[in-house]
Amino acid sequence: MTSTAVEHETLSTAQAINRALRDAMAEDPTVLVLGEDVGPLGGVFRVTDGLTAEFGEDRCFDTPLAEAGIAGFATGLAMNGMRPVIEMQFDAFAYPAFEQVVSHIAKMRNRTRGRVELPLVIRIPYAGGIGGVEHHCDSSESYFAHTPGLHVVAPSNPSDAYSLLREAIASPDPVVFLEPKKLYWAKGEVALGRGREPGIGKAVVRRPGTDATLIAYGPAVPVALEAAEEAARGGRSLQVVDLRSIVPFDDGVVCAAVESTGRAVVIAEAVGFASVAAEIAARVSERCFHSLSAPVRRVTGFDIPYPPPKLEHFQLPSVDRILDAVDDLQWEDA
Amino acid sequence: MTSTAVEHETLSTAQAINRALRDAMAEDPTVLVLGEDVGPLGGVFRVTDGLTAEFGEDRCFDTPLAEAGIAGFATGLAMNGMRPVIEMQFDAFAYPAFEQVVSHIAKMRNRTRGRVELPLVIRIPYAGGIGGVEHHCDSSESYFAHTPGLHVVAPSNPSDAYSLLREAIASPDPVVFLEPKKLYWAKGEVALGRGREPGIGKAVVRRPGTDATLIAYGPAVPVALEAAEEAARGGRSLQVVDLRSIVPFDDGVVCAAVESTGRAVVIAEAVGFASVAAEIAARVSERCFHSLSAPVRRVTGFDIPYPPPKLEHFQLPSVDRILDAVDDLQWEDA
Amino acid sequence: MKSDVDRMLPSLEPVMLLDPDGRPTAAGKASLPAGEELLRGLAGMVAARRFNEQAYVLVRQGRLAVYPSSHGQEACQVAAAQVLADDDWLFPTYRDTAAVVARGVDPVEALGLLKGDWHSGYDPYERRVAPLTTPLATQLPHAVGVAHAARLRGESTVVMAICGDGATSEGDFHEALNFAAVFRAPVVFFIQNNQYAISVPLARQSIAPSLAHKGVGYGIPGEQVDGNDLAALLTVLSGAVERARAGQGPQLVEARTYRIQAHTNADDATRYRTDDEVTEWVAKDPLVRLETYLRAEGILDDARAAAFAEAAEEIARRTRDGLNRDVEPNPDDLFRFVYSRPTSQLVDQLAVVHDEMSRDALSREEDRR
Amino acid sequence: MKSDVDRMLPSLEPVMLLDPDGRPTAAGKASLPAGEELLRGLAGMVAARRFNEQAYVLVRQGRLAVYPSSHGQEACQVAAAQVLADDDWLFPTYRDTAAVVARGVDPVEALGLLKGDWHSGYDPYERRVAPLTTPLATQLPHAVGVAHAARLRGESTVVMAICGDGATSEGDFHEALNFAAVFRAPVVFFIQNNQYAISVPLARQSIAPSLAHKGVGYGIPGEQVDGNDLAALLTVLSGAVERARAGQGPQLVEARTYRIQAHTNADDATRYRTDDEVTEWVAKDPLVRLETYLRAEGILDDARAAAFAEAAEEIARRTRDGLNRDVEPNPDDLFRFVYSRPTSQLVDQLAVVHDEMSRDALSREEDRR
Ligand SMILES: Cc1ncc(C[n+]2csc(CCOP(=O)(O)OP(=O)(O)O)c2C)c(N)n1
Ligand SMILES: Cc1ncc(C[n+]2csc(CCOP(=O)(O)OP(=O)(O)O)c2C)c(N)n1
Ligand SMILES: [Mg+2]
Ligand SMILES: [Mg+2]
Repeated sequence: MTSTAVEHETLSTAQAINRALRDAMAEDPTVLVLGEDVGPLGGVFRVTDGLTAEFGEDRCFDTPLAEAGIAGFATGLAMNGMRPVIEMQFDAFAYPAFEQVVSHIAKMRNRTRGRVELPLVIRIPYAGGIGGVEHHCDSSESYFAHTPGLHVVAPSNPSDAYSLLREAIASPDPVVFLEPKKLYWAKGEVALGRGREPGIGKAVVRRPGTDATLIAYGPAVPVALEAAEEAARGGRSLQVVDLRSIVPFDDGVVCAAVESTGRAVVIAEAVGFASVAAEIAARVSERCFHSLSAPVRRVTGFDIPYPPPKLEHFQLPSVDRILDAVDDLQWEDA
Repeated sequence: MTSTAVEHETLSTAQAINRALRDAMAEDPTVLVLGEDVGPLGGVFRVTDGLTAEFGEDRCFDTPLAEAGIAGFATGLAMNGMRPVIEMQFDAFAYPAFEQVVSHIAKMRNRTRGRVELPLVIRIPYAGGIGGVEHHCDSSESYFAHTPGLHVVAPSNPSDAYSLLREAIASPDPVVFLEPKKLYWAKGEVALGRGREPGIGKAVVRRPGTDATLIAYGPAVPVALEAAEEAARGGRSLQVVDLRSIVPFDDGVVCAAVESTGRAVVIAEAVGFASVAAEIAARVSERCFHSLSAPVRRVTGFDIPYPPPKLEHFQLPSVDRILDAVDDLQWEDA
Repeated sequence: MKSDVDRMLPSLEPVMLLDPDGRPTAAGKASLPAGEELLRGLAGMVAARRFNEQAYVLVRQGRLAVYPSSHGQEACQVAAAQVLADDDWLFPTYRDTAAVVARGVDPVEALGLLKGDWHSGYDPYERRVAPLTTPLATQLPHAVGVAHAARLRGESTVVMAICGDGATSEGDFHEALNFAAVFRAPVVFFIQNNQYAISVPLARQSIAPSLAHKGVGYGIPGEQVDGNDLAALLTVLSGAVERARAGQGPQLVEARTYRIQAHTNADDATRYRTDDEVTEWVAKDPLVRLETYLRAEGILDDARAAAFAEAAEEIARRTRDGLNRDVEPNPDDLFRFVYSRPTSQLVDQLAVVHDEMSRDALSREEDRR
Repeated sequence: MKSDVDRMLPSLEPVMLLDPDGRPTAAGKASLPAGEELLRGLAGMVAARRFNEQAYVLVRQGRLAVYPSSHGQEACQVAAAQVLADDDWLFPTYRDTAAVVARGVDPVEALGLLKGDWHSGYDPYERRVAPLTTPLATQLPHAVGVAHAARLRGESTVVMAICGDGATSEGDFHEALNFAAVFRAPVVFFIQNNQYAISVPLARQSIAPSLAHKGVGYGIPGEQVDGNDLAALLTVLSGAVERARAGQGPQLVEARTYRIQAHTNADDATRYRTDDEVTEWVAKDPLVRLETYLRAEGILDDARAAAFAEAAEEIARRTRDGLNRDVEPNPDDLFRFVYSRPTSQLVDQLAVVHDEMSRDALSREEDRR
């Protein structure tokens, strides 16, 4: 995309997503928004606020309370000319739809040799840090990222939330769109319009640095940036890579970054075992083997169910925990 | 367990599992076997053959056709004094039960501060290599292994199938018991009785070797052993580790093995991305960093839906593919 | 066949024994629960209403993470608990803390989940109350399993499994009812139809003649009852419990009621319903209805009413005191209950937390010096 | 209300227009489909029976990976296809290849999944037939979505969604029916109740008066029909299709039929049912019944019957020839359709396969030298 005059607005992540839905619906009459409470209420996070009023009940509507039904119904809509955007009210409430997502949405294109495409977006308010009770704070990306046929995207700021969602809706492939709940209220400058670079599948270096590379996505990115800031005060220069898209995975940017510093910490809120963070650590360890001065460290959620509100701070990757991991990277001068 | 006189029998994996169920049911009247077609038919693989006849309809019985229902019903049985062993007819048909497995079975103990234990086994005929059509050959271990609260076990031979299942049934924790379908008909010597060592959570070195370590579990183990045999003919000595249990994971045996050779290949049938194999590669790369002479390689399923019967050989880790990976381990003398 | 089907279809109108003005209906005139039962129910409702108010104050004060109100549904929740014997089981949803308290669970423990210091505050075995369940309808198959296990042992346990109108749309509702029917499990499925699933009105959830009409599709008798009429609820639910206990299998009861407050403190109900609608239902208040009747009949006097209010106040006090006590959260708990024995990985991970904490403490100490 | 409920409840006995001996019942005497429709149906059933036989031979010869038989269910499968217009959609299960072929899909392509060279052999858009679906009941919500999308565009498409008796126990069945009801989606849910889910008899699956009684719980009319009576099936299904097309919403039709052969070639039906039971159902053969009637009425003569047999033979021949042709499996296909554009990871992984293949070819060449 060449640089043209681009409209900008300062929006929270929730507003940016709402705006992306509105703009996509206005542009393409086949875009439908559906799910539990997404109609008149505007969703429990108000992300779909005003869409029913603006586009009518046929375009943004409440469904019966059944996640497999929503995902399966959307599959049919997408098979027949629509571009449904469905909302799973909270991460763990997407699990009843697992069969539909994994065996149908992910596989329809492949099963039919590309004849049936499913341009469908599954929006999931995602991850923790908001003091939610059980089942309201799961990080479910690894389940989806492990399933071929799905794109899995996790923005870390309002601008990416807007542009990645615009692209997800326009994509012929099904996209699991993970919305970090704790960033819903974070504001930022958003470039409006479709086709903003970088697109889905591209990671970016959010902060340059020379001593070690922090690799993060979604809600972990702001924490990584904070850690880098803090480290800088202590004289250590940390680079921060924001994946943006888990699938497709950007090996190029990630490996180049790690090779440039020779040290890496992977940060993710999800349980660590058999996770996306494990994948990143394994890939980086394999591909950058000879550039690595220290083992790749992971700072992830522990291998426990997401804690209740009063204990969640123990589970979340924190600046201190990230800096501890950095300190661990076998610095010869330490 | 000290060595006492142990009864042995030569059984296929399917027979060994059947025998484990029978012995457990005979010993403990609270053990129940339930699922689709497990009653008079004896299951589509005949694993539950004869149990209804021997123990009656109350102990081994068919349920309505609903996997979430089966898992949820078994949860209730386990909450109320029973030890249910449920069968999911094929791997992909466990997905409708995902919510029950992930949000309830895995979390009940934790949610109730240990007050409600769920001694429950989820048997899943698992993985490919049998020419099955779509949805009949998935390798779903990564979904379960990523979920805290579940034990995940995958035997590679009849003897482990028997002893691990006996232990799984006796365990106070829920166990996902993955039965490699292609090994159902493989025969071997089985030591009967409960409490055989090594138990759940213990990996074993199946074959000693000095040049590199192959790490595998379930259906990949026989292939790894074959590869080691083949490599030996070419003069290379490969060690083979059989995990047996994915969760709990045996860091001790795995790391000691890799450190002893300095090279490792992880082998698994499942899709590689964000998988158990990724976890193993990441762990080994981190923990054995200074012992490694080459990056840890993975031989896994590609990141594609499981292929139709006529193409599945492209997806399955083969002896050749393993040996290619071994050849890649940067041998100085090459 | 025809008579079988008829037996399973609900009455055309919800069973009502006391009308909204507290006067016995024709059916009520024919038979009402004993005065003592009704008094017990009233006491429970008074306590529930007060408990609910207290919880609302606590959530505003930040002592609860979230609170789903039971205001307006007290008759349903109290009746569901009251009809059970000690050996029976109750399976509540997140909204049913009032039922849980009515069942005898300590009110502070009943609020454990919503307080945010643990997922389930009480020991489910102590009063035979399953943990509050949030994922909708998922507790229903558990209820069937618990009932079936009891039946296999020859016990006479009945299980009361509660869900909302919205939850009936979930697949787990369907699977649970069918399992119960096929295994003749002694379960009473009790739908509190409060007209909304968060913002979604019943008409967008189902166009069935009633939710109770779902029963016949499983071979289960269905019944509708006025959910603001404690007398009717006690009659219908205890009938269902006793038939289940007698081996006649599961039943489906739909209570028509209304959620007077917003879905939770975080919800804004003005976005999806009118004040008029709420006002209309406030007029059908289950407490007022029963109290009016009991006073008219001379069953309730001022002294007794004052005693109920005082007992309710005592529960509120206990709740308040308990929730205002801060418990230092202990991270060990996060690792202790995942498995019967922690894996080596969990041991290592807890050590990380301990290490962080001791370094933190050290640096706090250094700061102080 | 009462009349609404009555309208939704099925007749007590399945609708039958021709009795097992091919004689019109009272209802059949009142009205039967036109002779040409019945002849078309018979032709379809003769073809289906022959196709099924051929598939059985092919599976024994190893040309098919697996084959779920439709023997005995031809009337259901042919009628389901026959009542649809070109713009309608058919959503079949794994067992419904005969319906798929009756809808006009090439028989070789219809067997693609079962042959094992790809998951779906045909282009679903060509004849508006969804891919054969194996995970039970999961295609039903898809069918509702397809119907709703058409309705949003003002098209008059109707969707015929098939499932088995066993599949009605799945949560997706429930959710799909409810969605269809709430959105008034033009879907005919057609249950082929063949009495078994693999080995599990209907009585262990459901104790409802009939599966059609599930309709009322969603506000959907339910009907039962004799599944071996093509005339009744055409009448009931085309009525349902036309009502759906007219905007009256979804309907539920249960056909009582029987799976004469084992579940698939891999199954051993003697383990769970008696020969007597099978014999009893063989006597109700849908082909014989219709042929008897048509001959008795002089609608069918030998020439026409021979033409049907010849057309069926032609389908069998095409099926045989097509399946006996070996297609070299191409691994590129495995990577090409996962996404609209392969990820860089898939490009790398395919390169691995290509590299292996070229090295294999090389070493084979070396061996030859
Ligand atoms: C599986 C699942 N999906 C979504 C939610 C989010 N959610 C919580 S309460 C609720 C509405 C439930 O309505 P209803 O069943 O009528 O119960 P009520 O709240 O009215 O008591 C929703 C959608 C959930 N808890 N579980
Ligand atoms: C979700 C799911 N669970 C289990 C299976 C395995 N399975 C294949 S066919 C079958 C029985 C289906 O019975 P029914 O619905 O009556 O159809 P029929 O085979 O009789 O046509 C089962 C259990 C499956 N395909 N999908
Ligand atoms: Mg409700
Ligand atoms: Mg059947």
